[in-house]
Formats: sequence, structure tokens, C-alpha cells
Amino acid sequence: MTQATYNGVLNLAAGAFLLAAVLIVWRRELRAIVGLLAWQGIALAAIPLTEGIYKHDAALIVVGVIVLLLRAVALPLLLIRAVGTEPHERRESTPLVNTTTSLLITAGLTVLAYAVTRPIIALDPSPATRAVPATFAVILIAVFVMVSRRRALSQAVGFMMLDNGIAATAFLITAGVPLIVELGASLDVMFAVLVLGLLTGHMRRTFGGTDLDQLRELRG
Amino acid sequence: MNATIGLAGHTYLTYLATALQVLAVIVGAPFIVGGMRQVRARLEGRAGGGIGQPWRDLHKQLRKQQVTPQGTTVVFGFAPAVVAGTALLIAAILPLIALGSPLDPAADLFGVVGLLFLGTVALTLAGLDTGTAFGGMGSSREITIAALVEPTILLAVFALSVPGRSANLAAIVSATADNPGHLVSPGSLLAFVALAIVIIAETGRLPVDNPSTHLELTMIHEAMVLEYAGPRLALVEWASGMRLTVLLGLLANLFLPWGVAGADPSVLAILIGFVAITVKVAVLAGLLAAGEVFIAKLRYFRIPELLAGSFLLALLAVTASYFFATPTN
Amino acid sequence: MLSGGLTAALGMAGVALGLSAIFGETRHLKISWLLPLVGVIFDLGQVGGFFVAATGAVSIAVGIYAVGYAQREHWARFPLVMLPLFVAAMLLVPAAGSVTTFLLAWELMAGASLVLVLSEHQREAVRSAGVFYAVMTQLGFAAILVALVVLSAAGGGDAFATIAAHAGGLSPGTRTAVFLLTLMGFGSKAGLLPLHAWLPRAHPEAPSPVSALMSAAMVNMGIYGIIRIDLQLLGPGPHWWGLTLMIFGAVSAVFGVLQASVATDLKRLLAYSTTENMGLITLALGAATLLSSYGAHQVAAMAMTAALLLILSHAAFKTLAFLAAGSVLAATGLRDLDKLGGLARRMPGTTVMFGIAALGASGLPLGAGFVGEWLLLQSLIHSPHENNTLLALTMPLSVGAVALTTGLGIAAMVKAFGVGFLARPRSAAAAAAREAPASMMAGMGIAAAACAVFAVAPVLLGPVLSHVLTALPSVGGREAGPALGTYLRLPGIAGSMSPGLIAAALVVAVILALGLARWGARHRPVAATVPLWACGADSLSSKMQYTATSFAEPLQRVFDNVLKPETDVEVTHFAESQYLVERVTYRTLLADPVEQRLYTPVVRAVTIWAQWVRRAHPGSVHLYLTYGALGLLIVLVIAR
Amino acid sequence: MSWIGKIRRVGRIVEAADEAPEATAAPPTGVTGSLQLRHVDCGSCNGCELEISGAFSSVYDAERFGARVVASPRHADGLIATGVVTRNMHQPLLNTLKAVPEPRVVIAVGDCAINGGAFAQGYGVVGSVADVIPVDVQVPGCPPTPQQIIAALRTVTGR
Repeated sequence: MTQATYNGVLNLAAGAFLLAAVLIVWRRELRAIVGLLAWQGIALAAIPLTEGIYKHDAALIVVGVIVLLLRAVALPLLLIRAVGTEPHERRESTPLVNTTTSLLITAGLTVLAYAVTRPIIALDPSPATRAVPATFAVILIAVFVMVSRRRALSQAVGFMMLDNGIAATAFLITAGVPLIVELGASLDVMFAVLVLGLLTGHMRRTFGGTDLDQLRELRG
Repeated sequence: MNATIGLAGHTYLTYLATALQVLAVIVGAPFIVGGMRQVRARLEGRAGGGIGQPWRDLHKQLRKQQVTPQGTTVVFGFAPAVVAGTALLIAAILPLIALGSPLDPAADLFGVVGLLFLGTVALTLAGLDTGTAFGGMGSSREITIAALVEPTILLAVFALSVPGRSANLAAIVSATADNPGHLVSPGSLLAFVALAIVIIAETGRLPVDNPSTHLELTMIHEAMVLEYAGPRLALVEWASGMRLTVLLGLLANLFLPWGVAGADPSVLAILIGFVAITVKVAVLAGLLAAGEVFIAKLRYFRIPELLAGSFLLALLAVTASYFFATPTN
Repeated sequence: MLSGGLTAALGMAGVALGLSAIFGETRHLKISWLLPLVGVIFDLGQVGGFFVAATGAVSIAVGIYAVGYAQREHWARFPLVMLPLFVAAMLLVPAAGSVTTFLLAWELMAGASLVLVLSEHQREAVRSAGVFYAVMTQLGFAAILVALVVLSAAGGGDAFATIAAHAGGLSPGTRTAVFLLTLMGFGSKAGLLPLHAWLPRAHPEAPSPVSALMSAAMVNMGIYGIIRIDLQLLGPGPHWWGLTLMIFGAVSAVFGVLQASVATDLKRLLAYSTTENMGLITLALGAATLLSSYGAHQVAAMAMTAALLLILSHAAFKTLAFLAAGSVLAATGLRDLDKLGGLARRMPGTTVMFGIAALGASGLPLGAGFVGEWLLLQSLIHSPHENNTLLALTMPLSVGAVALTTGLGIAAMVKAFGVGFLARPRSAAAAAAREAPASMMAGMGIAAAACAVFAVAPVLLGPVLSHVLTALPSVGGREAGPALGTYLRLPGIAGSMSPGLIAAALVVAVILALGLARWGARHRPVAATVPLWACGADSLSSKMQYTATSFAEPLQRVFDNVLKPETDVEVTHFAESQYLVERVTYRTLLADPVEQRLYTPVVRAVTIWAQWVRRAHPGSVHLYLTYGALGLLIVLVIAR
Repeated sequence: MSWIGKIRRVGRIVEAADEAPEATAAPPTGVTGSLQLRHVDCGSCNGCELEISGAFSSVYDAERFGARVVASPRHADGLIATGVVTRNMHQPLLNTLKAVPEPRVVIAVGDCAINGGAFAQGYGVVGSVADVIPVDVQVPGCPPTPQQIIAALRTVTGR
């Protein structure tokens, strides 16, 4: 793999990663959002795979494959199941911030990310670190999604985006975290999703909906 | 590569190429529209009127009576000519077949955008000039969309002009042709998506506007031209077809700049360029029409969401083309 | 007659003087006897000459126009006297060579304009606008006063020349203080946010020639102050000066154009458009400062040239627009776009004039504003962003701001022209309009000619701009600015544009299009004029047309987070059945949100304080005398 | 995407076209294969409307012969009128005809439009379309089938 193609693929992966996050903010259809999350997982997996192939590092390739299986296949399937169990809640009910505004906020967050990660790039300006702003932007966007969405499921999506972003940043900065760490992270994400799934189930049984605003009623 | 290509001594062939561009757009635009209708018809299981249908309609409209509604001014009478004129001028400026159009140094991408809006404004004023409720409604909607589209367009122009360090089209296209590596960069991909959305909005296609609606209340572009008849209507339809064609051609050559003849072309190069641009535009139009089958028209007040999204993409494109500037080339 | 002629004559003198100052050497004049201690110093350099010439050009058009306007509107003697005085004051401000002289001229200008605003003081609206204007302009003056006094104290002299000599030794604290204070004062004069509130009140209420002078010439003085004091005397400033200017400019531009695009009062719309354009100019100034502070002098020169061009073109099309609005007002007594319409048939000349102005204001090709905005955008996109986060972040955002401003500006101007002048009259007054007299047309014609020059032949301005630029080393004056030939060329950047060629080619293309439409004409039946298509009904009433309000309604909805419109719909049913609607009234109120959020509380606080102070005023003259005596004593004790 | 599969499965559902009937009325402008029509319901029972919409549907697809229904009479070459002319629709019918630029055709669809049909003696009825405006092409039937309507349209478009 030549330098140029390596750059190209890495940038492309970072761009797709960011684009998926933006589209998740944009769309309201829960199924579509989960699909986009799967795409983001693929983009995420592409980063360690590329690095591995470029640097002939078998461990990285293994990590990449595992990430692919977990983030692009397993977790989305779990979420799809969760969506399936909500017959009449296929759409994100109007978020706390309307779509136009949240898109503009996303723009602001991205610009901010570019600004704050400038020093990191300055440390060692390699193609990998050049892609860091995009992944860092995804982290910020994920936090924003968790803040602004009502449905528990969208919250789960935001949480997973957050983890994706962190993982991607880790891959880019430290050329790949140790395998075991990655496994641990992915597993606890899976647990978190399961817990959220149970939680949504409980909420639906208690309140007949998973609108998180209704949790206010729990206060005595 | 710099934008002074256009200034280099023009052989008569460069003028020939430019003339050929304009002629091709004049003749080809109705066929492009017809082709899009045909694709749509086939996907709907119909037979369709054939790609010649718009030409038949134009030919017929040109032979019909010229009627002028009472109380309209010269604005109403000349707006179609202005829209068509701007479309023709853009066709002459863009590097569709060959790079070195004599007009290239006279108008860069900002100028082209300005001309585009000049046409839009002319038609909007005509809609207001009729003094009918539908005319005003169409104008109001059209100008609102135009106003919201402008930031996206200019940011996309910005993103595109970063690699070539110039906003002149010949420079951008040749810069892309010189190092295709830029094309796979996220910057240019985001810019492509943003520009595509903008073009859809500007040419009044789905999901922004439905070109084949019969209900005045759902119209945007159609509502402005409800009062036009005969030759003027023909000119309006022709012009909107030409706008669509030149914009698709622009999109094609900005992101797939292959087959475009150089600044000082040979006859063969011109022919190749002609074939290339025809194929590109036809394919793009077909894809657009096919895509339209799957989507419904957006509610009017959801359109700002779409445009805000494209604005975001354009902004990302600019920042990306700033930060991902890979020093490989 | 005399007044108008005098104004025009002053204007011509101003143009001549200004041009001679731009091309010749600096004019210096000291009149010691006129003021004790310091004397009055006039010192006309390139920058001053530029603004003197611009102001003069505006006054020529306005003066000629005012001849007919004053007769038609039966002006009292007082405004007739004040008009030339106002112009003279405005010509003195850029010529002033010392702090004292500058302040004197400034105050004279402010006072004259205030009196002129109040010249129709019978109307309540005028009075409140006058009070508003007086208060804000005096506050601004106070800021400038403090700033300049500090400056002259620290700069070791009263004359600008002396200060310029010592400017290098100023402490950063002083520079910052002076910059912020002058920005406040001059910004309020230029109508920048959040100190713009007087502008959309005073400009519409003033008689139209005065509105033209204020909106096209007086606001420029604010810009002149920023250029002269902050950029020329104090400059080169730190990065954040440029950034501050850019932010203020961008916010003012977007907010102003947003208000303009939903305004329904023709002159209010134009006033907000002034805020917009001043914002763009400030943005350009800021870009020039920022870029040159990063050493990108070529691009900075482009930005500065853009600023100067925008000043000139705005002066031209805003003069024309206000004068045209004035003849509409004189002919119909209407400013409300919802009641206008159909003027194209009744006053064709004025319609053409306003059309030219609107095209210029919308920044489209063939319009006066296009070249300036093009240069501004080019300077923004060609900023050297390599390894410079600040530029890499500000430039895209400001391009977005400029683009949004342009887009909304187009919408606002289409509304003003299309609703106000085309279609059918929406009221009896509009239907009874008659064309303006020759002198008014002549005044507008001059401005229109200027617009045409800026639109297609900026070549003629090339030498002027390059000379002015050389006087501004701190903002890119070191490098050659863009060359304004038939082709506009950007130094060091592969970019060029030619408004003249575009115009010519467009004419050819339109003729070609008309030719296409002739095809098959032989087979056509004879052309006919038919009634409007009323969906089968017999006729459309002019009430069925779109009004300015309905035209802007989508924009108002899209931006309701910013505009905060107050709308209420009330439906009255028939007594017999609640299913039969008798009347529906729709009311919408678009107040200036900044004004409501920011000014109302301030005003309330001031009122309370004033109430408290009033206790000290029981009305007894003796007590007042005692106050005076006490004050004198205290001063003597302190100054001992 | 399930839609693509559906489209492929459905394929072309349009009826095969029989050969063109001989032209009765020459195409208004002498240009064959292009006919825009403005539909006016003069007081119909909406039976004919259903059949007309059927004629322009995917199954019969009148568009392949160059016929189209448009929103504004200014864009049209003629009227396609259905039903008896009621008093309320009398003037609108005349206005609409006046709004169509020359040359123009009028196609009367359905028995009511031709001779009043079942409503001929109704109290609110002015008469058939032919009593009010000159009719060029008549499509008998109550209601006429889409095939008949298309055949009539083809006699005008000449395709």
C-alpha cells in the first residue's frame, strides 16, 4: 500500500466517520439512525485495518476485524431488536432542539473540534493525526446527541457514537490501543446497550413510552 | 496551472469549442429533460412520451399565440429572455467541452453563481408583476429558497477553490485533473454532496419542488409561470432545462474532469470532450431522475432543514479541505 | 432653490478638493484666531480626501434633487438653511487635522442632522425618533470625546500629525482603551450592532433628501473615524482588533439584512440595509486588519480595496434608493409597501431609478455592489490558512455570513421593487401617483450614472483606490492592491473577473434568447392582451395580491428564533352560528429584538435614577444658585 | 432496498397500444404528438373524471401519445370538458376557454357533455357543452372507457 493511497483511505475513513455522525443528527427515523451507526462502525474499523495493512501489523488487523464485528454488526443488531420491540415509536419524537438549529450547532462543534485539536496535529503532523479533528468532532457531536434527544434509544445511539469517537481517536493518536483494552471497551459498551435495552423495556411498561422527560415523574 | 489559460492566444478552435458548448446546451437541454421524464416513466411502469417529447412541446408552444395579461409591465415580457440569456451565458463560461473559454477570465465561479441568481430574480419579479395570488406565492417561496441556498453555494465554491488556489473554473478543473488524489479527500466528497443538494434546490427538483405537479398550492417554480403562454412559456421551459443541463455539466466536470479538452484544443479533443460531457450529463440526469422516484416532496417548512444540512456539509468541506490538506502532492 | 443649489455647489467643491487631496499632496491649513490655545487645524490627506469626495458626490445629487423636492413639499425656511450647513459640517469632519477641530466638526454635523430629522416635528413618530437619535448620538460623542482626549494626552499633542508621530510610544492599555471607546462611538454613528437602534428610527422619519445624506454620507463618517483613528493613527493593531471588527461587522450585516428582509416600510427597509452594508464594510476592514497583522499584505490590500469600493458603491445606490423612495413618498404619501404597487405604469422614471438602486443593493452582477462583494469574498477565500487556526476558522464562517447577507439582501430588494413598484396598486393613493418633476429626476440620474459606473466600469476608480491604499500601510497599503482594469486581476492569485465583459456578453445572450423565441413566429396567430387568469372567476381584485408582509412570511417563519415576531389571529363568528366566520384579523408585530432586550431595561433604569435625582429640583432658583456656588467652591478647593 | 425489487417485479404494466386511429381534427398547431389540456368539470357526476384519471394512469398512459393535463389554461392547447354545463359553471367555462391561447380545441367527454345525458332537463342546467362553446371532438359513453378517451385524444395528437 503506497503512502498516497494510505493517506487517501485514512482521510476517506475519517470523512465517512464524521459524515455518519452528521447524518445521525440529521435523521429522525430510528432504523435509519441505527443503519448509519453501522456505517460508522465500518468506517471506524477501516482505520485500524488500514494502519495494520500499511504497517504490516497483524495485531492491528485483528483488532480491526473484531471492531468490525462488534461495532458494525453486533451492536446495531441489538439496537434493531430494541427498535423492533417498540411498535409505535419508530421515530425520534421532536428533539429538544429543532433539526435546523442542531445542524448549525453541529457545525459549530465541528469547527470547535478543529480548533482545539490543532496542537495535537502540531505535535507530529502525520496523516493519522491529521484525521484526529474529525474523530474528535464526532465525540462532541455524540455528547450533543445525548443531550438533545428524548428517546432512550437515541441516547444509546449517542452513547455508542461517543465510544466510537473515543476509539477512533485512540487508534489515530496511539497507532492502535492494545487488543485487550479494545475488547474491554467494546464489551462494556455491549453491556451498556443491554442495560439500556432493559431500561427502555421497564420504562415502556411503567410509562407506556420511552420519552425520557417522563422520568421527571419519578421524583417524589 | 493558473486561470490565465483563457487569456492565452485563442485559436479559432477555442471559439469553436465554446460555440459548440452553447449550441449543445440549446439543442440538448430538452432532450435531457425528456430523458429524465422517460427514466421516471419506465420506473413507474409506464411507456412514457419518449425523450423527444419536450422538443415537440417547445415546437408547438413556439407556434402558439402570444398573450399578454392585462396590467403586466415590460418586466413580465422580458424575464424569460433574461433567464434564458443567463443560462446561455453560463453555458459559454463553463469549461464543459474545453477549458479555455474566452469568457473564463471574465467570470469566475462567483460570477456564475451571480448570473444564476440574476435569472432567478428576473423570474421572481415576473411572478410578482402579474399581480396574481399564485404568482406572488411562487415568487415568495422561490426567493426564500434562493436566499437560504446562497451560503451553501458560496461555501462549496470556497471548498473547491482551495486546492486550485483560484475560483476561476478552468483553474479548478485543471487542478483536479492534474492530481485526482483530491477527489477521494473528504473535502471534495462533502462539497459534492452539498453542491448536489444545492443544484436540486436551484433547479426545482424533488424533494424541494415537484416539477410535474398540478396543484397550485404545492407549486414553487410552476406557480410563478402560470400566466406565461406560447413563445414566452416555451422560453421559460427551455431556460429551466438549460439551467439544469449546465449545472449538471458543471457538477460533472468539477468532480469528474476527464475528457475535457485542453486550453488550446485540437478538433479530435473537442469531439472527445463533446462526447464525454454528453455522456456524463446524461448519466447524472438519469441518476437524478431515478433517485426522484424514491422520494416524496418535502414539506415547505422542512426545506430549511435540508438547506441547513447542506450548509453544514459545505462548511465541513471547507474545514476539511483546510485541515486534511495532505502534503503528498 | 438657493438651498439646493448651494448644497450641490458645496458638493462639487468637496469632490474637487477631495480628488486634489487624493492625487496631490496633503493640504494643510491652520486658523489660529478661530479657537483660543489650539486653533483650528485642517489637514486633508488621501483618506480624508476620499471621504470628502464621496460626501461631495452624494451632496451634488441630493442638492439638485432637493430643489424640486423642497418646492413640492413646501419646506419651511429652517431646514432649507440647515441642509447646506449639514453638508458643510460633513465635509469638515474628514478634513479635520486636530482632535479639537474633529470634535467640533463632528458635533456640528450631529446637531445639524438632528435639526433636519426634526424638521417635520408635528408628527409624534418624528419627535420620538428625534429624542432617540439625540440621546444615542450624544452618548457616542461622549465616547469619542473621552477617547480622543486620552489619545491627545498620551500622544503629546492636539494635532493628528503629532499623535501619529508619537503613536509608537503609546502604552498597550491606552491603545486598547482608545480602540474600544472609538469603536463604540464611531460604531454607533455607522449603525453597527448593538448601537444601531437610532438608525431605523431616524432615517425613515427624516425628509428623504436628508435620509439620503444621512444614510449614504453621514454613516460613512463612522467608518472614516475607525479607519483614520484606529487603523491609521493607532495601527497596526493586535490580532484581536481585526477579529473584533469582523465579528461586529458580520453580526450587524446579518441582523440588518434579516430585519430588512421582513420590513414592510420602504424607508425602514432601506435604513436596515444601511446597517447591513456598514456591517459588510466593517467586516472587510476587520479582514484587512487581521490579515495584515498576520503579514498577508497582498490579501489585506484586496480586503481594504473591497472596503473602499463598498463604501463608494453603497453611497451611490443608497442615495439613489432613498431619493426614489422620496419621490414615491412625495407622489403617494405612502411608505408602507403593503399599500403601494403598480407604480411602474404611473411613475416609470422613478421605477427605473429604484430598480437600478435595488440591483446594486442586491449585489448581483450588473449591480453596483457586485464588484465590492466579489473582492471581499476573494480576499476571504484566499487568506493564507496554512498552520493558522484563527484564519482557518474565521474565514469560512465569515464567507458564510457574507453569503447569507447577500442572499437575504436579494430577497429584501426583490420585495421592495417587486411589491412596491410592479403589479397593481393596493390603495387609492398609489393609484393616483404622478411622476416626479425634472429636477428630482436629474438628481436621481446623477446617482444612477454613478451606479452604472461601479457596475460595469470600476476601471475609472482604479487610480483613486490605489492612491488611498498607499496612505494605509497598516492595512495592506504596502502592497499593490488588485488591478481594476477591464479585467479585475488579483495580485499573486490566479483570479480575475470582468464586470464590463459580463454585461456585454449578457446583452448578446439575451438578444440570442429573444432570437430563439422568434422561431416559428410566422405560424402564430396575432398576439392578444387578455385579462388575468382568475381560475374561472370573473376578475381578481388587487386585494388578492401578495403583500410585502405575506411575501416575507416564509423568511419570518424560518428565522422566528431570531426575529421573535408577535402574531395574533382573531376570528369573529356570526351571532347565528359559530361555523360562519364573519371576519378574520391577522396582526403581526416585528419589533427590533435587540432594542427590546437591551434598550428597554437600560431606559427603565435611567428613568428610575432620574426620578430619584428630581428630588433635588424643588424649583427654587435660590437653591439652584446655591448648588452652583457650592460646586464652584469645591472646584476651587480641589484645584488649589 | 425493497423498492428496487418491487419495481423490478412489477415491470411494465402499461397496456399495449393499438394502432393509431385516423385523425379527425388536425392537431391545432400543425405539430403532431403534443397536446396539453386543461380539464373543466362543468357539472359532472365525476364518473368521467375517474375514467380520465384512469386514461392518464400508469395502466393506459395517455402521456406516451403526447397528451398531458396541465394546471393553467395558458399552458394548454384546449379544454377537456365533462358533464352538463350548470348555471354556476357557465361563465367560468367561457372564461377558461378565453384564457386558452389560440389555436385551441375543445374535447367533450361523456354523454352529459355531448347531449346533457341524464341531467338534460335539470333545473340548474344551461345545456350541453356544445350549446355553450364550439366542440371539436366528442367522446360518447356514460362514462367512456379510458381506451375510448385515449383514442379520441390520439385523433387530435396524431400519434
